[in-house]
Amino acid sequence: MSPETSIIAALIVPLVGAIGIALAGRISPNVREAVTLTTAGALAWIVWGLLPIVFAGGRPGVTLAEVLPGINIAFEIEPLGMMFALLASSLWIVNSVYSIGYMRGANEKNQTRFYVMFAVSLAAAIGIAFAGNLFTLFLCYEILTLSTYPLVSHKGDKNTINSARIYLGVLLTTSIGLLLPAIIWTYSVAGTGDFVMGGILDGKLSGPAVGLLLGLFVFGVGKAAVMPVHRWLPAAMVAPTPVSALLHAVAVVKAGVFTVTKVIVYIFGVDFLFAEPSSSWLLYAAAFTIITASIVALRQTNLKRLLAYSTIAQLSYVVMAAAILKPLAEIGAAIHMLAHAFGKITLFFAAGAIYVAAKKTELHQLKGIGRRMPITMTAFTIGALSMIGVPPTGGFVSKWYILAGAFEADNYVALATIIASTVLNAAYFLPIVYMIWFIKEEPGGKEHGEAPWQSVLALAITAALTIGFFLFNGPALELERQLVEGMS
Amino acid sequence: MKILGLYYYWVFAILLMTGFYAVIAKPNLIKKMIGLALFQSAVFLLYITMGHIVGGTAPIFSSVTGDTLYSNPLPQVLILTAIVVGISTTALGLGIIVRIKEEYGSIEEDEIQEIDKQ
Amino acid sequence: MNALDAHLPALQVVVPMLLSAIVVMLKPRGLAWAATTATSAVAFAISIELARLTLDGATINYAMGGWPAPFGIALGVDAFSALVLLVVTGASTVTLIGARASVDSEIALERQPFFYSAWLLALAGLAGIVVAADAFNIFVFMEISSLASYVLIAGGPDRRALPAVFKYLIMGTIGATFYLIGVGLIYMMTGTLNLADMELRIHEVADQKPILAAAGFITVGLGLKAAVFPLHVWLPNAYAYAPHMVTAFLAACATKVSIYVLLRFDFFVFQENLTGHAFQFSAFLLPLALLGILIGSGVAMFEKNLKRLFAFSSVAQIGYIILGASLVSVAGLTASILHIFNHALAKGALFLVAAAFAMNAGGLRLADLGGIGKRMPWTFGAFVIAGLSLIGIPGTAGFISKWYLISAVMELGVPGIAIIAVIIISSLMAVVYIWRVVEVAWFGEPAEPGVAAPTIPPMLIAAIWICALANLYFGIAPQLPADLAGSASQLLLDHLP
Amino acid sequence: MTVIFGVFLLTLLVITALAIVRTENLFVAVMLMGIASLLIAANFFILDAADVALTEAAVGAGISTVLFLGALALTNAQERSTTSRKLLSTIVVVAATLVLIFATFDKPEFGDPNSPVQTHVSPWYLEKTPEYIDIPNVVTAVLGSYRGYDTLGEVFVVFTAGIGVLFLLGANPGVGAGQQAREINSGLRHHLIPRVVGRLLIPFIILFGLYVQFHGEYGPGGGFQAGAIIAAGIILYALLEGEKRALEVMPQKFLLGMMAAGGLIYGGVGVVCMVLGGNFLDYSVLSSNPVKGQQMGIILIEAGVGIAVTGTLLSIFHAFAARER
Repeated sequence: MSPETSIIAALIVPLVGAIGIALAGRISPNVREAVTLTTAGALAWIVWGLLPIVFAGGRPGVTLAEVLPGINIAFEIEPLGMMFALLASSLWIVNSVYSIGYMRGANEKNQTRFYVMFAVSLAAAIGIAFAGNLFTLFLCYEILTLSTYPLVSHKGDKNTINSARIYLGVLLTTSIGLLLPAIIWTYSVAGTGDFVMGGILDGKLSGPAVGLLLGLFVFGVGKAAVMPVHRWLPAAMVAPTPVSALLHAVAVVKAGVFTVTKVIVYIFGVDFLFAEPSSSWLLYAAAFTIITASIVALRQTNLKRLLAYSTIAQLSYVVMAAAILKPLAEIGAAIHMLAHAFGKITLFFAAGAIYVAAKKTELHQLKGIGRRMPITMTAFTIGALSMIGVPPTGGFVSKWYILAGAFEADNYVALATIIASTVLNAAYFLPIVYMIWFIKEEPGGKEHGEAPWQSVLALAITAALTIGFFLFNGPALELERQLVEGMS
Repeated sequence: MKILGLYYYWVFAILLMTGFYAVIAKPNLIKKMIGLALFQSAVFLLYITMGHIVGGTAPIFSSVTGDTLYSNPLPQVLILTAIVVGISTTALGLGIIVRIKEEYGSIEEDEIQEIDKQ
Repeated sequence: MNALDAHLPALQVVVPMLLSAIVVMLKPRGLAWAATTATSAVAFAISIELARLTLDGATINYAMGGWPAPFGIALGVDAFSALVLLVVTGASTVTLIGARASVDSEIALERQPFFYSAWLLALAGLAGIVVAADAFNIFVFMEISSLASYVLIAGGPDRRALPAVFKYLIMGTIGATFYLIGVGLIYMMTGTLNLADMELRIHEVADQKPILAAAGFITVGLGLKAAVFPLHVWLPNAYAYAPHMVTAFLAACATKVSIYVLLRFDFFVFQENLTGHAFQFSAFLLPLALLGILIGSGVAMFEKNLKRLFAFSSVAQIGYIILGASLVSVAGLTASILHIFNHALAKGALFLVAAAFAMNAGGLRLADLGGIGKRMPWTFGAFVIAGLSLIGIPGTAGFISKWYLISAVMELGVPGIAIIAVIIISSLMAVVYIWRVVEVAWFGEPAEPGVAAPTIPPMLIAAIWICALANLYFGIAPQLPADLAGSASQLLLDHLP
Repeated sequence: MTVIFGVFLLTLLVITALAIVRTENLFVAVMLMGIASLLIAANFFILDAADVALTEAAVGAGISTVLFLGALALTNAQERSTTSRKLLSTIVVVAATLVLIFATFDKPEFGDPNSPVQTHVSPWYLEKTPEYIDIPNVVTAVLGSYRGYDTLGEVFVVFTAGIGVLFLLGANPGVGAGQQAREINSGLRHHLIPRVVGRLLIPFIILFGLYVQFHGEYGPGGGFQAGAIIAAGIILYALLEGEKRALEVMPQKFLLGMMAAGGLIYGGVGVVCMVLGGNFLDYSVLSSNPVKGQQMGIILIEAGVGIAVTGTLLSIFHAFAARER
């Protein structure tokens, strides 16, 4: 397959898979799950197949249609997008395995619809990763928003509908209200929206307008959950856990920070922004979000909501790292997406496994649960350590790079924020770890063991990845170094 | 002549607005239709007035040809059409009024609104 | 151009008009429908051919009766007319394809020949307005289309259709008569009725009072017919209580044709000749457009009847069209004309969906629609697509026009920000009113449990999906309407300095 | 002298119009409306518009009055004495009047032979008609040929109104009720004098109608006026002899056929022209001599107009009459 065909195939495969799942759903759940896994496998195979080309410096691209003069539906692969696509497609396999265990264990209804929409969401995520210009990115971004709505509202009860309304409301409001004007503005001043190394706005825009446009982008990308546009994320936790795990810890939120990073690197250009003082507010906004979200997380009593606020904080790590505007920090931003993804999906898998096995969702119910679910809780512990940034977990690697970037830029705000938030992270994760292992279970609890084996397998894999990323992060660093070539 | 010309136009304006007033201010539907008919008739007057020529005759050639001055045939043709349009609208409007009376038992706008609110 | 092509402007009007006189005689069940649909399809084919011929900016002129303009009546089709013709005939054809079952359920069999005959007359009237290049001829065909629309709307099964249509008749007639007064005043000052001739001759008298009054009368009169805020009061009830198929047809194109005449008249006759007219035009229409956008969307958010909800949304969408035009720029006009096309796609689909819902839900209050999406998933899917197009989500046709519109407003610089804010707020309001329906239709419970399994005529589903897919297709590949709209706006503005 | 007469008529007209708005008796209002139409027709006659005057008299004072009376018979003859939105209406009306009065000041002088209206297009009609069409009545020439397409549109406006009324009122309010209506409405058969006078009049009315129809090329008249007059004659017959008899002579179906046929004749002529190689409605191709062709075409389309108008007006009348219970 030529790289161009591979790109198209990567977009088509999940969609074809969605149709296949819908048809297979009429035959039997087993066939349906087989189709899901096959599709996920095929997608991952295709995406991995593209890696060597990008590694070697290739930037394969394909233009599908010209929608308006100068505005195309076009895809082009660069290191950041490559990494995001690898992440989403590979974790989809793991997540599918987990879903099978979870959905069956929890007796969810309308499972076929669930898998179909999941596949569509993945197609949109791949589209975002490979988008060659702002318009294509926006198109896929909106498809992702809409295709995850049925997943969030899966249960269909009153509470779910309200939360799903917040989800959709915030994401659409920001994207139509801020992101779309930002994109049109960009096209009108730059004449193009293509992602070009070094940016396209240099010399086209100056002064406070730069800061304003950056603001439209950052808050327009509601999926990046920079405060105050973060409210959708806790709301989305009403979704079944596999959705929270893959989409709201990986695909959707990473699509958000990915978009922000991509806009900073390829639309504004890092050097251009660095020279423009009006853009410096972004760092403070991200820092504020990190600290505030961590404090809010501290006060949560529901496990999934705690994880959601932790996600908000971690996303702003990426935004802040990108906003430091130094090469090492940009690399840190990119690999923090990976590190956080592995850690957070593990945590969500664990939360879901607890729900399926023990029907427990609140923190105080977790006393002593480590004895009953040792594998799950070990994985949970690893994930929590990664969130704090303790070696030997992936979280340490990315935090290290971000810190290095902050030093390079002499940016003490960023330094202080990272240190403070590390303390806060420890403050809300370590008590849980202590509780699950060292406090005795309250008497009268229901007898239970581990969750279904598929789920356990999945979370074991992601926990292993979290550790593994600490040890073998060379290729990822190598790939992302291409991102900062020629940067001062 | 000047005064007469202006007078024709003013009568047009007054007729037009008298009809218009009946249309918007009267709640009775038939009265509205009458107002509408008056409103349209006024426009006929406008067109025919502008087609008139002093000392002219109707634009029908007579056997006695000479330096006869004929009035403009075009506005007359337009108004023939407009009259037909007017009667058609009137007929349809009255048809609707009859149906409203049958369904609501009233042809007063405000009463009908009251009935619909229930 | 072959011999037949030369006659197409006339045939576009004459074919449906003459067939209406035949359809009225077709008593047997289904025959009137079939003949009407076939006629409409022929008209659609003609308009496609006309669009093909005018795509490059050419104008096809036709002298009725062989008399040269300005003495005889001239017809003229250019890119702008071709686009509007496509909308008119396309809306009619697609709606008719799905219409039979719905019409059967609403209109007694023995009245159907009259109904379909009126449908063709409405089609002929609207097409006649669009091809006409003569101010008075426009009036005549405006009346044909208006009278036929009154008849169609009055066919609604709910008695509230009658007061609604009466109000429409009164306001429509006032609008048409205002237009006639305006034309009369211009005729008085120029001695001609032909638009092209008028354009040349009005220059000498442009500063005189009757012309200024004429501009006012024509703008207000056509604004009434086009339901420009605040002259829209006839529209919501007329649309809400008309037979469902009639709403789908008229909502897609009727008001657009009046806007077409307004733009054509204004840009061909007034803009270049009247000093300060461009400013007055903007200053008058821009605030109305913005208010219409906000108030239309705002009312739609709280409306409880599905068709009234869509109708108020139409008021807002008409605001978008007027907004684009009131910028008096190529980009603005392109956006405006493109939105005529794209809104027809979205609203046509939505009203067809409303028809399908109505056949199964027993009513169109939101409370009646609980859970209908799960019972009619295909219809519901089309509803979501069309709704997204109305909101302006990328990948749908509605997005394209919004893109053009915002780009055009950006040309204004800083003052444009307020206008963009209005557009965006209105889009978000559209999210609200569309999603209210989605939530009810998908998550709601049926008002009465144990409702019968839905019966959806396959032709209706086909029509709905033709529209829905068109919304997607023209969202990805909008070249055809965009090119036509581009040529059209060039055409309207190339006179201007 | 005509000036004074004109001013007198106009003043009378304004007074009538005000009376129409003020009166609360709808019957009176309709009658006054008929009078206003006659006054307008008289004015048209003074202004050299004989054709229009004839039409306004036949339609405004005749047909329109009959329709209004028919509608009144089915509704109320008395209006409730309320006026809604008085202030708003007054403001709108006064403002619009001022705009109109404002507009009058730059108007060309009344009857000025050098005004644009008189100098631009119309001289061509007067000059060229003898050459191209060669009929004395230029109005008919413009109506039938130069602007024949408008007239075709006009026929279809009438047709639309006809099918509209049939669509609205044709759906019978129950078969029994319709039957009853016809029995009650047996006309004035038992009143000797109106019946005798009426019977004497009807043939003359119809004859006059036919004259107007076929004399349209030479004098004021044409299909529309003729149709209105003939319809009036038949309506008179229906009033005298009862609905039933009238419908026996000309059943509903036949009238519907007339409506459709009139339009089709007109449009058909146009299509034939097209087939023969001319433009739509270009009658000169109908005969080897273009002038003869024009004349032929005008006669044919006038016939179409007459048939359509007669059929439509009678259909509308019957639709209203059948509603009476």
